[in-house]
Amino acid sequence: MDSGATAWILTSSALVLLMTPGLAFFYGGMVRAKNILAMLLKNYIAMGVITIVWTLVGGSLAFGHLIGGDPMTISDTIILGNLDYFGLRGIADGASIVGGIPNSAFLMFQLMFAIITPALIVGAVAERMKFGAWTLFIIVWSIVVYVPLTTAVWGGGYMAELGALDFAGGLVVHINAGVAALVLAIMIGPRLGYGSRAMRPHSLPLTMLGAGLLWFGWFGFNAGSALAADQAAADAFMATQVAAGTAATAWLLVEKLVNGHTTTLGFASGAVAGLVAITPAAGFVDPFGALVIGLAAGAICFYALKIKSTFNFDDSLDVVAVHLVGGVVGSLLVGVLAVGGVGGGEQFGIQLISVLIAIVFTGVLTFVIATIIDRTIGLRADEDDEQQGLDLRLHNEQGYVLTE
Amino acid sequence: MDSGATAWILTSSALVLLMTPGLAFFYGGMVRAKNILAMLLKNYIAMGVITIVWTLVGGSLAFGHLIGGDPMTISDTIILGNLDYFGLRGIADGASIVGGIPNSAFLMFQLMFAIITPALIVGAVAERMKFGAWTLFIIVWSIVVYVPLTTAVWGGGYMAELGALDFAGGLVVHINAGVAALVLAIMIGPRLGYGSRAMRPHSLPLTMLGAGLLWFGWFGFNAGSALAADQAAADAFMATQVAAGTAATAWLLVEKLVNGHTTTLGFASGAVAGLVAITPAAGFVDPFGALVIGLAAGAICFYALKIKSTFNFDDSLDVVAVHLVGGVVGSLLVGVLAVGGVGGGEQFGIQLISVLIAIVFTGVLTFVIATIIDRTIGLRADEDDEQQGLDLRLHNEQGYVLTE
Amino acid sequence: MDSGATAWILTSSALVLLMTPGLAFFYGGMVRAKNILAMLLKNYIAMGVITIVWTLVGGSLAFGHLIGGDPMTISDTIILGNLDYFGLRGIADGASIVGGIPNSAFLMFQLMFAIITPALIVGAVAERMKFGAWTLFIIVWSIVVYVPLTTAVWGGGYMAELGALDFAGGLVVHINAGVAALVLAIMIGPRLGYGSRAMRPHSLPLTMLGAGLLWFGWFGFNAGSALAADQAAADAFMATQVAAGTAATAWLLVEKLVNGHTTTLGFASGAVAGLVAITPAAGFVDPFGALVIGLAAGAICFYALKIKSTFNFDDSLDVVAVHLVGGVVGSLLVGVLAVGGVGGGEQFGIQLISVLIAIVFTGVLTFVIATIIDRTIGLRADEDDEQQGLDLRLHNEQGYVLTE
Amino acid sequence: MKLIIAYINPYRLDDVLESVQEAGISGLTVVEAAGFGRQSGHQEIYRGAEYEVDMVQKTRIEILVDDVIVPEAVSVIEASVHTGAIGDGKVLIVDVEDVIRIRTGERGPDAI
Amino acid sequence: MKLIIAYINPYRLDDVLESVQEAGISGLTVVEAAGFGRQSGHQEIYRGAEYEVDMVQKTRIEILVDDVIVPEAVSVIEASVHTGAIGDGKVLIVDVEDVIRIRTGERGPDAI
Amino acid sequence: MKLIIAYINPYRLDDVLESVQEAGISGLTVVEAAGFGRQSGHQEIYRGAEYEVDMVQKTRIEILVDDVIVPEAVSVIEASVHTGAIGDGKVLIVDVEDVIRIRTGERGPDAI
Ligand SMILES: Nc1ncnc2c1ncn2[C@@H]1O[C@H](COP(=O)(O)OP(=O)(O)O)[C@@H](O)[C@H]1O
Ligand SMILES: Nc1ncnc2c1ncn2[C@@H]1O[C@H](COP(=O)(O)OP(=O)(O)O)[C@@H](O)[C@H]1O
Ligand SMILES: Nc1ncnc2c1ncn2[C@@H]1O[C@H](COP(=O)(O)OP(=O)(O)O)[C@@H](O)[C@H]1O
Repeated sequence: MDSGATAWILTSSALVLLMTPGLAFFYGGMVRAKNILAMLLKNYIAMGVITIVWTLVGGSLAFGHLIGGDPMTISDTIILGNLDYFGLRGIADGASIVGGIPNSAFLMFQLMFAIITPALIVGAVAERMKFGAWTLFIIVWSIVVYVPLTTAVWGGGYMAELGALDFAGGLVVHINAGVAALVLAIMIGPRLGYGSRAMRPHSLPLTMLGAGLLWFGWFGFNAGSALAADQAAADAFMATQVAAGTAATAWLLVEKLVNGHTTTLGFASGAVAGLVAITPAAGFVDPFGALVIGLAAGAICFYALKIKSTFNFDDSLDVVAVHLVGGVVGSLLVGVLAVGGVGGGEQFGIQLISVLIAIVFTGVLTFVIATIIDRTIGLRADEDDEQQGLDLRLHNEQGYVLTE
Repeated sequence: MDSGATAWILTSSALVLLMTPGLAFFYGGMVRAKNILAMLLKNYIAMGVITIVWTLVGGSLAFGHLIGGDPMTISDTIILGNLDYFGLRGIADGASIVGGIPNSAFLMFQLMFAIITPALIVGAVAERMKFGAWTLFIIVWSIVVYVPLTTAVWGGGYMAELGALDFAGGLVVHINAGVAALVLAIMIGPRLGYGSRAMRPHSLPLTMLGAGLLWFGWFGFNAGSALAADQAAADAFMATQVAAGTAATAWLLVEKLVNGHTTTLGFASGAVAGLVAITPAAGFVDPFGALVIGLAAGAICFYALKIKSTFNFDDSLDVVAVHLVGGVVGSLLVGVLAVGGVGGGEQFGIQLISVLIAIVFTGVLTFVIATIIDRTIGLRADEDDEQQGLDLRLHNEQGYVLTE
Repeated sequence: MDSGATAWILTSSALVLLMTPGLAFFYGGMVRAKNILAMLLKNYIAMGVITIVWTLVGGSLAFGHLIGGDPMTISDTIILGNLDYFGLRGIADGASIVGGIPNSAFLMFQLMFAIITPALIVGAVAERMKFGAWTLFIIVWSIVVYVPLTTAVWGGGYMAELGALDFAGGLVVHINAGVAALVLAIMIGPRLGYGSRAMRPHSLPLTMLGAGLLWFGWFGFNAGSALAADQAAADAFMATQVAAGTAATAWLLVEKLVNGHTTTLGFASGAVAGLVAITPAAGFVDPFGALVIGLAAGAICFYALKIKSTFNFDDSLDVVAVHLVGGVVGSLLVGVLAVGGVGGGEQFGIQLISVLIAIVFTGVLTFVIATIIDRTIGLRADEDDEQQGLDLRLHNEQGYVLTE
Repeated sequence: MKLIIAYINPYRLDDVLESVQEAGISGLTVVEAAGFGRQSGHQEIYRGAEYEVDMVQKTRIEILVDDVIVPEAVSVIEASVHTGAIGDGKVLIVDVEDVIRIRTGERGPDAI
Repeated sequence: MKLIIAYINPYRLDDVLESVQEAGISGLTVVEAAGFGRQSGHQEIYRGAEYEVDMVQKTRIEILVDDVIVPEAVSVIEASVHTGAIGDGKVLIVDVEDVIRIRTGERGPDAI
Repeated sequence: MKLIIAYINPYRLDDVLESVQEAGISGLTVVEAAGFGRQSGHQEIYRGAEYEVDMVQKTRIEILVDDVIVPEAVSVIEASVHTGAIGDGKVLIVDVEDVIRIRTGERGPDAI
């Protein structure tokens, strides 16, 4: 056991846990005041139910086959782990999945990814989805979509066998969440008044706070994914910082040129876009590669937003333009920018195929899950609830009472 | 010296320090806007004065007898440490209390617990206690109540000798603070208009932010209490996450069944209840035990709140229902759920006795301290100050000036 | 490679990164609501552009000469590093600058200091500086002022040769930023209506949040500066906590005596003053020394603020009184309070000279840079923009939209 | 000249703005409000405590118009706010003795 | 019909609400306000700087009533707000020419 | 007695307060508002989306004065708010039938 590595993975797990509140505020600041609590709760609930799902079955289904002394095998036939570690009982008994750190640390680190991934999706259905339907959706989605994709990429499954590079979750987290967001946004339909009414962010300071917490937590996300406290972790940390700073700056520059002014929301969006795009690449690129990825992410995601209005769906807080597009940018660029003899034309091809597999896999399954929920309990809140605000109508609470 | 362990304890100390601001916002969001600053300051001041108290005398009084090369002894006669390390001078010279980490790291980690414990109490006297009286109270209370209980449980004293299990502070922190809260709430009396007027939380987003920071920091609290970066720390981390997620979910479920809707405040309350209840148990239970404790904490603390209105005291932000009840739930359940041959009927008995000792010890001493302060400088702010808000009247400040 | 040390430096780097958002909110809460976003963005932008500057040239210019296997030399002729590591390429190939941790970790830790130092300055020009001019200023200033001073003090340059003690940035960070703030505040002139109009903080809860995040992050700043996870790091952590708690308490006491009441802003200001003053000293003083520094910082900075109104410049958020004065207090006191045979009359002299060098160096260069920018694109926003608020006019955004 | 004061549901404001502008009415001022009428609040439960929240969030609108415009302005507001449910709100008409446009110093109907 | 406007101390609002409802008055609208009168603010010190804060937080109440109710409504307000200290506030009475209940289209006293 | 209502730019409030107090006017009440008139908003772009923000932040002032003070009060407001640019705002004068000072129970002009 390596106490330094263990210290770093525990720290990283805590950092990634904090990203979900960070995301909640990042998103929460962008909705109207009448929906702030509903937005926060739809994020936080992932810390509740996904923890239970992962403890009972998810962790074992994703990584159970790697526990217990067998050397990690890569295979195109591994689709899922097993249920041998139901309730995570006995995980300490088997040999470590990852040398140097306890299995419980590894599985908690992974749990934090399993929490934030579905939470990312909620930006697409902001201000109109029912809370019960959302909760049910993420429970099912995390078992049916998230866990199998994790096993495929990080559990030695078919994506690993294919040779896909995904350091910290370009495929597993961002493209995955981004595709699900696209499907849900189309299925649930636009907010009442979308396109004709102003729906301005109610508190950009909250959004900036969220962006700060996300950036902070992302060091755990990416540098923690080295699963050790070593050169690789430090390099991933460096790539993360470089890409985030570059993308935020790039976004502001393009924004200034195109719209005539810089915005705080632009900075926050650019930073997140950079963090997303560097996620699959953090452990494979040098600072120069990180700079390129940051530049690309900042500029491309900006334009992805720009053209959004030409489509007919209301991806309210831009999960698609930031996470799907940013995830694709990073996942493809790592194919050419990876150092150490990894990157190149062939790798680019592998990355492209992996991205397509992930998109189709998630797209189809998300559609099926959402359709079933829609036909049974319904995805969308009543018109009245939407107009008067989800906070009061779904949760019987009010975000701000500044006058008493 | 183990650099990994040291890294983790320094990280954990920082995390636990952050819990006090977290608590300040958790509580602060629940008071009315006119009292937000007074609430924040009553929490933050603990980071000020308790640091001084601990540096001068508290640290040495609590753990001085363990410094200096003697092996840690457990004894039912140790009531307090000594004043050999007044001003914490010379603590580096003696041999480590805890193998692998410097005494200064250990004592800082412990200081953070000494800070947050009195801060927890303030929820019971929200919106009406004088600032000077509060500051004096926590100074005296931390020396007279907190330090001796710490020595008894963690300093090898009579509670340790008894065999009480308290991994990270069920007795020392939560039951202790919860009992003091109960005594203070009864002594200070209800807020003006309590029971007849709406006193709604002024900013639930602040409360949710606080809950997020508390959850994040709690990993330092519980997993740091392993005092190493090893399997035990990772397991404590896991138990913490499982119990928090389960309790938050359980609270929402019960709430939905009983009240007809889920709330963000319910989620936050449930998460904190779960974190409280797992605190004494984190290092002793497996994920299944953590699940049970989470479920119990979520449901029982919910009902403890429900019946609050049948009593006549105004524990304004529910310190009793969450910390006292949650602490008792966890402290008793660890008696039966502890793995490794520890739990069982006998241990349950020991836990029950320990809980009762802590309740009586704290209850009596808190009553004495508060009575003296009340008779001298008085506990409660003037009626005018309370009506117009403590911020303006005690601190000559205003929380929000959104119109200039 | 020491995995424990690496874990701690990565953690510390993340903590120091978080200080910039913390600072943004600390400052942001103190401005009027119409300028909140402009203030946040002027802080966050440092995380963008300074990252790019550091990656391209700053990191190599500051520390390039120490990479690559040569033992660290101290010399009064080293003014700057080199550009051998342009784009930070190849930094992993040379031998470690600091034993036990990767160069990428060291350079990222240092980058976070390079980010927050210019951000500190912005408090002096709050509510009236143009965003473009600010961004240009910090880019140039970080290369021309920050990097050479870093090399001089921490890169084995003339200040190191002189024997200056600066554990974590009294000279490099706080005096440096404080002097620049003074120069800028004088050059840009007071806010419209300064002296005759109320310009109250629009949200002290945000300021308190920022103070909490700063305190938390400062453990990385100071204890991370040990560049290892050992006794020295733990002692620096202890000194940091003691000084912060003492200074915050001292400020409140003096405030109560002088103004008749305690304030939350006083607590926050005192805490930051204590953290500033302990920064140069954290690794050199014992808890007693930290207590003295905390007391001195709390009281002296309070009086520095008091007399501010007798001068004619508008250092809007008191960078001079807190960072310059606090930095000088700490940098001088460490000369007498340093333990281990270091402190004394001679060291005090060295500290005094170092402080003077830093003041003159930064003062002159800042004046030159600001003059050039003022003469070309201009430092100050239009009168209309200032009156109607920078958020709406410069960034076309609104901080709060609570009514939609 | 008359000042038309209306208390409406906040989420109806956008509709009012739109139709008022279409009707050529030249200005409008809005403040956040809370109130009760037939519609008398609801219960909120925070932790154990149940609170009777007497008031509902409302938006208060003021429109200054020339006397002859009053009927049209009122019906524009009615049309864009009416749902038939309790809480739809009220419109009040108050007489205004004089008006001054600060920019130009114009007075009376010209200043509207 | 008259519109009764009152400027009161915010912490008195609950009392007003209660007694207004007891008196059978059918509605009320409230907005947050700030003001000065005899009571003229106070000094706040933020860091070094002392600020004269001219205005005090107030609550502005509007109650629309039938002419005959005015005296009762005013005394209900007075009774629940009066403390005898500076800052107790003021009550104004303004004539209202017409009222429309949006839900039903009723006009005049019936619409109150 | 008259109630003077003015819609002004928020950053002009300090000037108004100062000159109103200098002119010996005994009180004033303010609420936050938003509105449009000739000055009709602007565009804000949040991420991809462009929003027409119809309304501009304004401050709504109320000053209760004795009839004879009206001209002076209006010109004090005009003087401290006027810039000549669109958005300067408006002043309205409404008749007040009665006033009560709650503290003393005084009525009419004495209560101002
Ligand atoms: N008598 C009144 N005085 C002042 N405001 C009133 C009065 N009656 C109603 N209001 C305002 O109008 C709003 C809507 O009133 P409500 O009685 O629910 O409408 P209605 O009964 O006409 O459907 C209330 O919330 C309140 O703000
Ligand atoms: N002349 C006035 N015009 C407008 N509002 C006024 C006026 N005088 C007082 N007010 C309002 O009434 C509130 C209370 O006034 P104050 O003079 O303190 O009461 P009193 O002198 O009657 O005890 C003020 O804060 C202000 O909002
Ligand atoms: N007809 C109106 N009714 C109500 N408020 C109005 C009206 N016209 C203008 N206002 C208010 O006055 C403010 C300034 O109006 P504006 O037309 O820009 O001034 P002007 O044209 O006199 O320069 C508006 O934002 C609005 O709040």
